[in-house]
Amino acid sequence: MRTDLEEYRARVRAFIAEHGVPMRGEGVRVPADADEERAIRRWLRALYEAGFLGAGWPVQWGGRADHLPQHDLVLMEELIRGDVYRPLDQVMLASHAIIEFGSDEQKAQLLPRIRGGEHVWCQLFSEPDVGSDLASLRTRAEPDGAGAGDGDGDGDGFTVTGQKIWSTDAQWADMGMLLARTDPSVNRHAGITAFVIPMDLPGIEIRPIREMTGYAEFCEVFLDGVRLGPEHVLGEVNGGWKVVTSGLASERAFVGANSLQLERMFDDLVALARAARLPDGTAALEHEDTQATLAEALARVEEVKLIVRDTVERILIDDEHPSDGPVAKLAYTETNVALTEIAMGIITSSVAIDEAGAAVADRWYHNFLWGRALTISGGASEIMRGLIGRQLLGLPRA
Amino acid sequence: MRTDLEEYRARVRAFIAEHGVPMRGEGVRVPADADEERAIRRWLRALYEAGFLGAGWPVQWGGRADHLPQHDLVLMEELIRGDVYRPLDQVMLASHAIIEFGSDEQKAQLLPRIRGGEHVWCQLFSEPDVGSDLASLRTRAEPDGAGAGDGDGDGDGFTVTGQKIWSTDAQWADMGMLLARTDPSVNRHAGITAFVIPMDLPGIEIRPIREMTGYAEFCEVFLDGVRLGPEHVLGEVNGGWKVVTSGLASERAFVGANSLQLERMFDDLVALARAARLPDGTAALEHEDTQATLAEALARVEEVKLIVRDTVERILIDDEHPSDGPVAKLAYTETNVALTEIAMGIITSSVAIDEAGAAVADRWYHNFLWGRALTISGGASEIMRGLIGRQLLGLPRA
Amino acid sequence: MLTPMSRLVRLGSRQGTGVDAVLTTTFASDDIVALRDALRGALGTVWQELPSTVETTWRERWEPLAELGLPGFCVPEARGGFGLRVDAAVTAAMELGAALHPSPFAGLTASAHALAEAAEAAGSSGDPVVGGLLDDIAAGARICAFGRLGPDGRTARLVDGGPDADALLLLDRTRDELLLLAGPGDWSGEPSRHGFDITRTCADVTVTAGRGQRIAAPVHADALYELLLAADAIGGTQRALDHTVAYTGQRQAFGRPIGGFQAVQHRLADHAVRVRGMALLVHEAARQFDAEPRSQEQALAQAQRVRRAVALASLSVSSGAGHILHDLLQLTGAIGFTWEYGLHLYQRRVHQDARLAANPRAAARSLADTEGWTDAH
Amino acid sequence: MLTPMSRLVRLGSRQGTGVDAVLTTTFASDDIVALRDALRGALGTVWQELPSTVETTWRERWEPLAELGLPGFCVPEARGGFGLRVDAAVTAAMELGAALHPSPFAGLTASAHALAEAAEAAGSSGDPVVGGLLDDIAAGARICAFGRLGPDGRTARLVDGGPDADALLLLDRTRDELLLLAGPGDWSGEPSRHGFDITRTCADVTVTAGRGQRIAAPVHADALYELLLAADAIGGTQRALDHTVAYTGQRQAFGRPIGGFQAVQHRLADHAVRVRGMALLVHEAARQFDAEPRSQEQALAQAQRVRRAVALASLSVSSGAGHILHDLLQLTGAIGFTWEYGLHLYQRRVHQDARLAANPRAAARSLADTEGWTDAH
Repeated sequence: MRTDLEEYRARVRAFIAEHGVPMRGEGVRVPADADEERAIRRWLRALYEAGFLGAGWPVQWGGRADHLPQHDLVLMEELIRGDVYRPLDQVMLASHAIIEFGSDEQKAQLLPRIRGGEHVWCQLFSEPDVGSDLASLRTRAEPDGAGAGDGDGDGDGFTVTGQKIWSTDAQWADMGMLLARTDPSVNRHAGITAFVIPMDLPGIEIRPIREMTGYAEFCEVFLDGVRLGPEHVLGEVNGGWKVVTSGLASERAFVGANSLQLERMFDDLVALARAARLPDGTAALEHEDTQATLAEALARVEEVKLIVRDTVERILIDDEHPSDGPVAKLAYTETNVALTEIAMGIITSSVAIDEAGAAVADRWYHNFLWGRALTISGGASEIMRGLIGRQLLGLPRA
Repeated sequence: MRTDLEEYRARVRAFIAEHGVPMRGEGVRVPADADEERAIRRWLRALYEAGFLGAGWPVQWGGRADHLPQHDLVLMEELIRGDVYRPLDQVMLASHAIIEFGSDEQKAQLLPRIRGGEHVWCQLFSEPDVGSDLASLRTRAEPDGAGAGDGDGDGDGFTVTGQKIWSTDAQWADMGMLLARTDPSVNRHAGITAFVIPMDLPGIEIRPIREMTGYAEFCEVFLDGVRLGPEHVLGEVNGGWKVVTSGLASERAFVGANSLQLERMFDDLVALARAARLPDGTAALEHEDTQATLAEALARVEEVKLIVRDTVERILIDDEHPSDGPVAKLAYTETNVALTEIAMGIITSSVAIDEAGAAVADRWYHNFLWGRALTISGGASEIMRGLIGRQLLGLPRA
Repeated sequence: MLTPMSRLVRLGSRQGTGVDAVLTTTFASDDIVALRDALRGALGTVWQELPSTVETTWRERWEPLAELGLPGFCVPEARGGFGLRVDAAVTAAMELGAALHPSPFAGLTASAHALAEAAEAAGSSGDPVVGGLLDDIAAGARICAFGRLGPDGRTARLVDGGPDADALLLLDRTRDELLLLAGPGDWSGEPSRHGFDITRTCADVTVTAGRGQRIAAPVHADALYELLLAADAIGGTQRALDHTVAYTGQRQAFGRPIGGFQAVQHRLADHAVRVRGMALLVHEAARQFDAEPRSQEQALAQAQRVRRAVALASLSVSSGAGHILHDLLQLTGAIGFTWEYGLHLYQRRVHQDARLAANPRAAARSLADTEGWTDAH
Repeated sequence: MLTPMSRLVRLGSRQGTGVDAVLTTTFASDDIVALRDALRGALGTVWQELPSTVETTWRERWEPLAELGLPGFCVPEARGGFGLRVDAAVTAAMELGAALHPSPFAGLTASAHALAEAAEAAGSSGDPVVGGLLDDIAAGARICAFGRLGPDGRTARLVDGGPDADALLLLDRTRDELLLLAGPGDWSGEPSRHGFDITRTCADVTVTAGRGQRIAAPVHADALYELLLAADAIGGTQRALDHTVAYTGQRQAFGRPIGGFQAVQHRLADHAVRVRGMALLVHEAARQFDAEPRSQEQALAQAQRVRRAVALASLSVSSGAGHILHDLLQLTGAIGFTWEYGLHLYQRRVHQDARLAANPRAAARSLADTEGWTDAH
């Protein structure tokens, strides 16, 4: 088994070396230009074709009978190690949701296009007044005619009006998974429906948002009287909350890859301390205070690696505790931020960075700002602490 | 003016050198034995007689016309510097409340006994189920007969039943200031009355609580059918909340002394680092990591000193912001805790403490545990942060 | 009582809430679970109730614990032990820490390991003093404490159990040797400076002139000692955290349980994450001992891995546990400040666990070495 | 525009809430209040709105600011300045930092101070180059940047304003001298590595061979530079904090303003306390400059006090401000993550403020010296 995995890893590594498209920076995924976009789509298709992506899907839709969840972890680790484009999680979330909730027609129409690199997906979840509290979303999908709201959706269309925000990849996505309120009369979670929609429908306007990192990974998406048919509904009308919560959990097996990411960052921290020249000409790493800071940081990194490993092992035997994901996310993202703050302290305390460390310092500047994306998106740290408080510690809702 | 204060300081210092009773440890105030108790009472009386304590009282009750609030600050600083018994804050709170709310008879009867060292006071405020939320107290003072609850108190007595806790000095106090609920039918704050009661009344039972420091400074006080007359009411019936909130603020001028306390602790920290031997035989202070930790700590201490100085200056010109007290308390007590944690790290990292540092290490052990008394009592840090959030930052109630 | 390693099972019921669920996020074998449960039974541990007094008669009740195999987890099977079952030793140390047990378990285990390795090396012609001591330790009849000899070769600071032990093993790191003091007359102890942790006894020890015999130090004795100290601390911290969680879930203020306030709940969540990480580091370090090296090179590499893993666990626990316990005191408010409540006993004990190993600094320095940072220029 | 020190008044209305009230907890004289208000007017500062773009045409609008006296706060009155009004310089630096102003104000002030002191020392026979430069600086016609010469005596790393300045003053700390480069041809700048702070320009500078003239360094120039960098950072941090407080008081989630959640409110309270402490340290350091020494001994003692006070302020701000700003980004959530929102501009700028002085480490080392810890043995 271990040998099989090592053999699998070798194959992945060779494949990446041959076909991989290099990343421009941590968290940067929107193509710089049309050439890069073509390259990325080709690369994604190649990953599916080689059976590295989508291997866990039902065999009918291209999955492999010999797929192991461990393979996903190996794949992601090697993608990180190789510094190449990682599969867009929106696409993976969409695949998961379509497989789980889609009609046969939807599966037949959408899944092959994902495999072909033809459909890049985005999520249309967050709204300007809706941050961590997704259930309060206000975008309306008004059902048409007499059958409106009877829940069967047959023959009913919808008119969507509202505004979405923080939609990663929306500026080049072909498809979007949309959450909208179809029944405003019921409880917050109950009246929400999930839709799968082409992003070129009339009435959709997309504006990229420039982030503080300088990149534009997120978009605002304006929906103004967008007409949807019943074929766009994913799952049941007013059953969208189930779709989204299931979808959010599907990334879980990849959590293990964070561990590698953190290890690489720690190596970068040491490299930075080695390259950072203090006013007296010595390197920061030569000094006991820097070493003490690094030692504490290393212990924290190793804690997170073990938490993540433990979590992955449990995911692999399908025996998670509900708090495992929040624990791993909080530990990973907050430790990541702590490392970036240490790096900033090393940089500010130095008068120069040796030639060898210049690229490292640039990465740290980017990661310093990008680190906040990780502690805010996908459930802010404050939300994670509340989940841990309730689900692991059994404390009452705050 | 500055010269006057320096002259005042010199007088205080000489007086302390001659009469002061040494402290056994930070926060330790209950006499070890009858001899020490006599000494403490003598010492308190001497401070009043010399005009160092009670100088701010109305002249009629022994105050001095030439009293300046700055004198109180100088006095407290010198008491700390001299490591001698500090006036019990319960006594000062009681004086303040009696002067502010007491009847002429109460003033005539109680104030001279405070000056004479005859009356040591305690507070009977907290209850087992009442921590930071004082307004939820449950000890009942049931008014007697027909006039009950008419609010004039004339001729009405009360029967008190309940349990108090965390009463500092109750085991040797002569008098207590009691808060009890006289009207359970109204809003939490509205139905509470303040009483001044002799601690030897029938029905009062006092049990000292051993603290984690090993000392017993706090007591449980059981009140079982204790009979009080109208002469025991301080201020108005059901007007106790005003008394207690006024009383809590009266300590304010002494906040400045904390600054000196912190400065002394920092000196102790350096002394500890000098005396702590690492496994290789070097002193902790020789190492850059220790020096870096100390430098950060010193900056924090200096911040607090300036916050406190700023606060005192405003108190002295009677122009406080409501958040000033909470800011100073939070800054002082949390920095104090941070220093104790640094000290513990120095101690654990060492294999021995040089002879010269042995007493210092013992002080740190005590202060480490005692530090938590400061962040819990008199308004826990969590309460302080809420007050600052609302009163300084204008944020809504959490 | 320990059976060979068998299929992986979970420790306890993970679906339960509370911090015991944090402990139980680690995979463990059947026999480790059985050991843990047996120890809790023998020690009378009720997980969410803290002991508020210190046991003083532990020696009288030590034999039944020794029968569970406690002194022999790191003793070769040929000498009546379980091999090098550091996982079992760590589990036991955590339970003893959680129970505030007064025995010098970390030092006892390191001593038994070192004595047995020495006896093994000597073969059947081995020293009868060592053999006799080993037998008595296994039977629970004698207690051997462990310490580190200072540069003067005569004194050892901070020997846990030093005042009452029957024998003493002192590591001389400059010579990779151990000094065995097999009888109480062989040393004198000065416990006066070490009264902060009142759950155990500790002394600065001076070797009586001319006494003691030198034996070769096995590679793992010191690391084992340090790791078990960290295990002791994390066991106590877990229990104190679990207790505090239960307390804040029930204690009311401002009309609701204080555990429902974010100021309390979020800090407890952070502590739970840290405690989980620290416990995992301790278990991971135990795992590193278990790999059986096949060559000299492998043995060197393994020793390095062990050193690194132990330093990581020690650094993490010694710098984190005390801070967490101090915050638990804050979160339990005035009641936690009382002697009777017992939280402070854990605070005192984790302090001493760190101090016995001169941590966190020693571990940080050790890491700086193993990571090659001290060669920077 | 500055009048002599007069009775103490408060800055602004203290009874107001918001973090501006934190700033205003310090006593300040009338003229400082007037200066602050004039600057806010001239800079167009609306306290709770952050600038989201960087001004690029500041040089064109520099003269009106120079007319307010900005370059002359630390220039002797005989040379057309205000004496050594470090309090005014600090106030101006805070306002410029809060406004993200692109000028190299800290270095300009330190330069003007140093040049004027040199001119004073030389008397009326002083160097016409220095005199002319001083006049132009006072008039706002020229900008002189400040830097620290490296050990090679030819390069100066991290010169704020280096790419665009009209003149450069480089401190040679090994010789207590300054190297004046009075014309742009006297040096070349390499700004490529210093683009993180996009509100100002910075370059590594190489002195053109044979150029520059040496003048004696006054005692306070370097400390002044470092303090004004800290003032710049704390000014920006205060404004970002104030803005975030306002945002959290209005932004709704889960049915109420997020500032009403303890997880947000308590952190903001802690930040407000820290920011108050840091600001007070900066003001206190300014006060230490102002004492006029009467003797050589007093001058030495004062220089030591100044050095200590500046190190304290620098250490505190450089290690604290960046962390607070990073948490403010967290508390403003996704909106704060956008470029347009502008919070990141402060994050970038306080980073650079620390870096220009090689802090926090340099300040910590300096304190270790002044406190005598480095003599420990």
